[in-house]
Amino acid sequence: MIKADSKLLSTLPPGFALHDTGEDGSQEYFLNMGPQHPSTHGVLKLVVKLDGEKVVEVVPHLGFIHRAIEKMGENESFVQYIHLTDRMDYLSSHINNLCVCMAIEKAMGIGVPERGEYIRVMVSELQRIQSHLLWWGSFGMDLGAVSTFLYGFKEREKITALFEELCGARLTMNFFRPGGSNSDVPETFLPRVKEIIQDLKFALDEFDALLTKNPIIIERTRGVGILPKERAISYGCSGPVARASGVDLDVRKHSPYSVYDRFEFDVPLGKNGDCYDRYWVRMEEMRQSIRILEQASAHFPPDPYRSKEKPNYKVPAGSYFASVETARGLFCTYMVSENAMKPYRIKSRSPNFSNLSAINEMSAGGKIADLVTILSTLDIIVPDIDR
Amino acid sequence: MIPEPPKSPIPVLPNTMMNPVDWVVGWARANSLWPLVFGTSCCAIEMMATASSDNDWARFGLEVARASPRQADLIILAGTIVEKMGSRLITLYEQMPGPKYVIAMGACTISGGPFYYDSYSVIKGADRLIPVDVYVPGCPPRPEALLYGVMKLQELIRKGAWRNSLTHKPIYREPISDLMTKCAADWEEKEKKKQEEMKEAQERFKVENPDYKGYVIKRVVGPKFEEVAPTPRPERGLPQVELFNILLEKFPALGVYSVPEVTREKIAELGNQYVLDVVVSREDYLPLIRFLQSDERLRMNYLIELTAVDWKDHFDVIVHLLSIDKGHKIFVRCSLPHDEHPEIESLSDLYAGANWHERETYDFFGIQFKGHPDLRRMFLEDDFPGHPLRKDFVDPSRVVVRPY
Amino acid sequence: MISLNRFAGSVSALLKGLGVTLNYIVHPKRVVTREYPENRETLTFPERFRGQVVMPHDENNDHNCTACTLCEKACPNGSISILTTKNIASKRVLGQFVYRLSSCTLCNLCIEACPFDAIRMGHGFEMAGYTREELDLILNKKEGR
Amino acid sequence: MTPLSITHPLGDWIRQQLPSPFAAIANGLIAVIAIAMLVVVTAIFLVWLERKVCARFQARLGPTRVGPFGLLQPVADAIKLLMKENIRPRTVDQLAYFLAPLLPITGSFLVLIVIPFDHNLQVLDPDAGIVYVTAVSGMGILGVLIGGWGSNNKYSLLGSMRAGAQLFSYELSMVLCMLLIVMASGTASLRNIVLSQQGTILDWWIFKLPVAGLVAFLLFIVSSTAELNRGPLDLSEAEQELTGGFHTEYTGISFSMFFLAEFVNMFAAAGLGATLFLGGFLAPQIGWHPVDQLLAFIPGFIWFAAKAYFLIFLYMWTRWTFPRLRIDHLLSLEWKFLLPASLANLLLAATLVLFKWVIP
Repeated sequence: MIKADSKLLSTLPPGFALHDTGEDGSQEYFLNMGPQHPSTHGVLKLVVKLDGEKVVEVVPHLGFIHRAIEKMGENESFVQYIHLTDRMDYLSSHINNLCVCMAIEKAMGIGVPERGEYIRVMVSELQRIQSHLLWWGSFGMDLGAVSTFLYGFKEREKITALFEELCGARLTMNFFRPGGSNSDVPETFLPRVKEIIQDLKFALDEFDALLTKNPIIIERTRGVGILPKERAISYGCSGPVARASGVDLDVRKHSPYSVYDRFEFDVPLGKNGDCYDRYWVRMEEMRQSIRILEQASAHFPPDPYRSKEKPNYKVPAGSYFASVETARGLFCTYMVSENAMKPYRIKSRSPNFSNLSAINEMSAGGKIADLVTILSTLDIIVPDIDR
Repeated sequence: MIPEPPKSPIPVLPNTMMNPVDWVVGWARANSLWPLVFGTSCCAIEMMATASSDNDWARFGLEVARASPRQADLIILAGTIVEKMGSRLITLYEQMPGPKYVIAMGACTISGGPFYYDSYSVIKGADRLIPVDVYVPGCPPRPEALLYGVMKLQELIRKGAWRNSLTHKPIYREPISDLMTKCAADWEEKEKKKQEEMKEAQERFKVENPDYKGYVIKRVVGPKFEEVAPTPRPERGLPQVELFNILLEKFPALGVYSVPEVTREKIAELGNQYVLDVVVSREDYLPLIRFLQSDERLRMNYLIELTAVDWKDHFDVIVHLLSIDKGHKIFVRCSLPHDEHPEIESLSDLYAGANWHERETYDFFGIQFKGHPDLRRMFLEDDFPGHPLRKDFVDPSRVVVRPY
Repeated sequence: MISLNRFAGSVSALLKGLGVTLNYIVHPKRVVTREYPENRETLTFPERFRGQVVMPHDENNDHNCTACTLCEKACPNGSISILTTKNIASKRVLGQFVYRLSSCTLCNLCIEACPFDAIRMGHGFEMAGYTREELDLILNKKEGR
Repeated sequence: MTPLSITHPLGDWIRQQLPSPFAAIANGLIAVIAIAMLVVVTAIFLVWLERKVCARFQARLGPTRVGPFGLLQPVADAIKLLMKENIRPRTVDQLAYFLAPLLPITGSFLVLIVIPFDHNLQVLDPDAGIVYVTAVSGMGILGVLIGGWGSNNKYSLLGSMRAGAQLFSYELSMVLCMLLIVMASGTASLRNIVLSQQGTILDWWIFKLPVAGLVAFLLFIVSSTAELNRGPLDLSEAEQELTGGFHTEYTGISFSMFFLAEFVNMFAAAGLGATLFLGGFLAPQIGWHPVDQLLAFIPGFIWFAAKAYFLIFLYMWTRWTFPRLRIDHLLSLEWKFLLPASLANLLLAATLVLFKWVIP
């Protein structure tokens, strides 16, 4: 009854085969998770080798949403490329945009006025909270608590509405430009941020009552999907995934961009690198983001929000590199220009790509349900992996 | 105030008489659309926002989202469909029991949207694979827009499109073409005729109004901004010169990219913001990386990315490394000849993460990595012709070249 | 004893969770749903909301477009085709402003590029149609002046 | 065993009018039709209720647009499911695949037969009612098992194997809880169990046995949640892991059988819980005469429904609050905690009964 088809086997790595019989006479089998599967968060395909419910090996298959963004970038102008990064990690679209803008700024020597930098920091932090809220919701849902999904979205919706007021879009923002942003914040921005912070503090306590302290969650996440520190570094993991394993890597803190060096905030670090730590790190990060938001809105400068617009963005020849901390980790833009209006080669390093590559090590030996938990705490965005 | 929506005619089948049973069945089908859990990218988030408390598609009876296509009535195509996903989408559609409906949500699924030009993998409209009933434009559409699309579909079902157990719509079969050029060419033809007809009138007008200046539309002047000097941000870790000195001790033949005849002074001049970009020969590539990783002063234990650039006459393989504890970065670059299968040593023994980065580079550029445990294509199907990020890649069957 | 403590802690945590959800059901005011088709009359969007590109016309049905094609070039995905014609004075004016909503990403780049304020972002969002062709719009009501 | 009758007066009247074999058939037919109606109406109403209650837990409105308060929403769903194309994949085990959806709904149908809805509203009252209930409720499990096996799908197989492990183990503690009531009341007939709870509220078994009754009630709720295959113990469905588990391959009408059975089962289990612990159709009496008379004035089946729906609310409340357990946690919860606890509880109850330490 259960046999892997030959086409599948041909696309698997060498040495990946079934053991016909185990020591106790049992048989292993393959399970195809995805590309259409509710817990793969998009169109990721995992070929799982199972022994009963126990996961023996996981092989991720990518490319089900590979949209050739890097190739397209070679034929679009630098400013047009910004809007394509919206569609990579769509939950960190502001931050992605910021990364491209920073690379262009570095290349052309454009500075950003105070207010512009503050807008950037505040919007980035709001985006981070927004992304983590959505993650919290879908984490709950992946573990079977459907209501949390709705609660997470309910809080997120407030931030999304603010973004809509800010730039007219809810998801694909295209707001930042080299030298600032495409428009100033509306007058209602600061009061709205304050309101959101208030609501969020209440909501986070509710979230703690619902999931953080829930014994079922603790049972299901403690000691599950452990990623040791050395392996996390070796795999190039970043963001909450790496920090949960104790890797002290946060671009905001260690090579601060924009004006992050002016704010006080902590980088939460986990000890065990298991699912619970990843969960906890993200919850804590939301609180830290609130801290940054409070500090930033207290000292919001009145200066112009952007610097003088260049007549065109003809980037001098050379290669440029900028990195930011998105909600998922280290996002880098590497662009090569040949003194033209369009990049010669543009490459985006996506945090999810490296984070996902560690999945086999994390999930081997666990149950299928653990695999779902691990996928959920990795918080992957498949279009960001595939680009 | 929201402007009135445009009226679009409902494609009702001809000669259909409604009897009460049909009416009831139509009503039931229209009000019980169970969507398949299917989202590929950004639109999926907006689809979930439609399901969320704020918009609550449960009001329409849509909240029974099924993970199994066997129980679903409706696919909301939320997000781009690429070639690799295409066959899976068709399978999903075929697994659904009839009557089944499809809503194409967002620009990508309607026409390829932002990925229409230059993309070698995106399907230019999901209706080339499966019949689509309702198109909801936007990128992504607001939840309200999706709900409006659902209401449109309900109207369609109620008015008789449900009669056919599958769907009344054919699959869109027009070949992909450059829409802008086509549009302009069509217009030019029309314009030629029109100009010929108008020639006399234009000449008459010239004679009658010799001093006609035309209508001038004022330019809108936006706010003016001052130029701002960039603030320098020092990089963490070892200064570039020191880094370079350490490397020169062991690898004297080391060059630096875009700095001909490199000297220590030249590196020092480049300042703090500059990240050292060393050029290494193929023989020294692996030893250099190993040295960078293992040397106590450097400890570059984190591989940020590994990629390549096609310079038409050669490839550059570029490795970005970072030291987590110390914070300094370095770019290592190694030239390879521009032939069918250029080869370089694999870093997958040193960095576990290099495995996937190298597979990606192999997929995009066709660069072979010697000693890689599992060098398969990463994103594209195994039978995809060529390596798309090479500058000489052409594939007219997939790619529409941008006209401007 | 420890396990008893743990048990009590677990039970209280579970009860707290139940309390959170109960709080929602006993407070109907916490329902946040906006009922879209019913609230259509009162529905408003923020001023900057990007629904679709529109071309404002004045009372004579005239618009500001000079067919400079800046927006066409700024568009990252070829959603705009500016088709020019010659008017009676042999001047190059706008013939048709073809706007393909089917591929538009509402990125605002064309609006930023326009020096004459001829196009703006409209708030209309109810654009769903039964065919792809319905979504190819011609924005100008008449040719340029 | 009391004769087959839908209500005693109606049954008696029919027996007077018709010769005995025909009377039995007529009585049986009426009973079957009545229960079938009950099944359909309950299922549809419960689907609506679940969607509404779940919506309110999640700060939204739920179905509003089809009929008043969205009441016709499940009707539309049911008609649509009936009119849907019924796909039967070629590679399935045809007999098992066909048979599986019928079993759960039959099981719950058979349970409903013995539930006393009111003083005289019970189809059948076997002396060993509890044993009968335990026996027929296993049919639902069987349906899930063979449905998952017959579907020839790995997700279904995993789901059904989980269901097998889960349902069989939770059956144990559920039976032990029922056994406690049988022991305390001295009868296994459901009607007599209800009648043994006459008196004030404190005479309901949940309170009458100090501590033991309440513990048994809670254990019953937990184990019946697992039996019902509902969240947080819905491992065999586990949508996020197994895309629907055992019913992944089912379409249209056969899927709707599973779908409706889930809700009818829930009603049956809640009814059983109300019968065993909450005094079934008896009106709650508080010992103050005027109020008691007022309460007793309300017919018994309304009290029964109220108690059953209270339990249903509990099921929904936990479902929409808690995350799902993992299969090994679930089983160790049963074998390492619930089963010893229910055994100890049974022992405690036995002591209480033996020494007559019940609340008078």
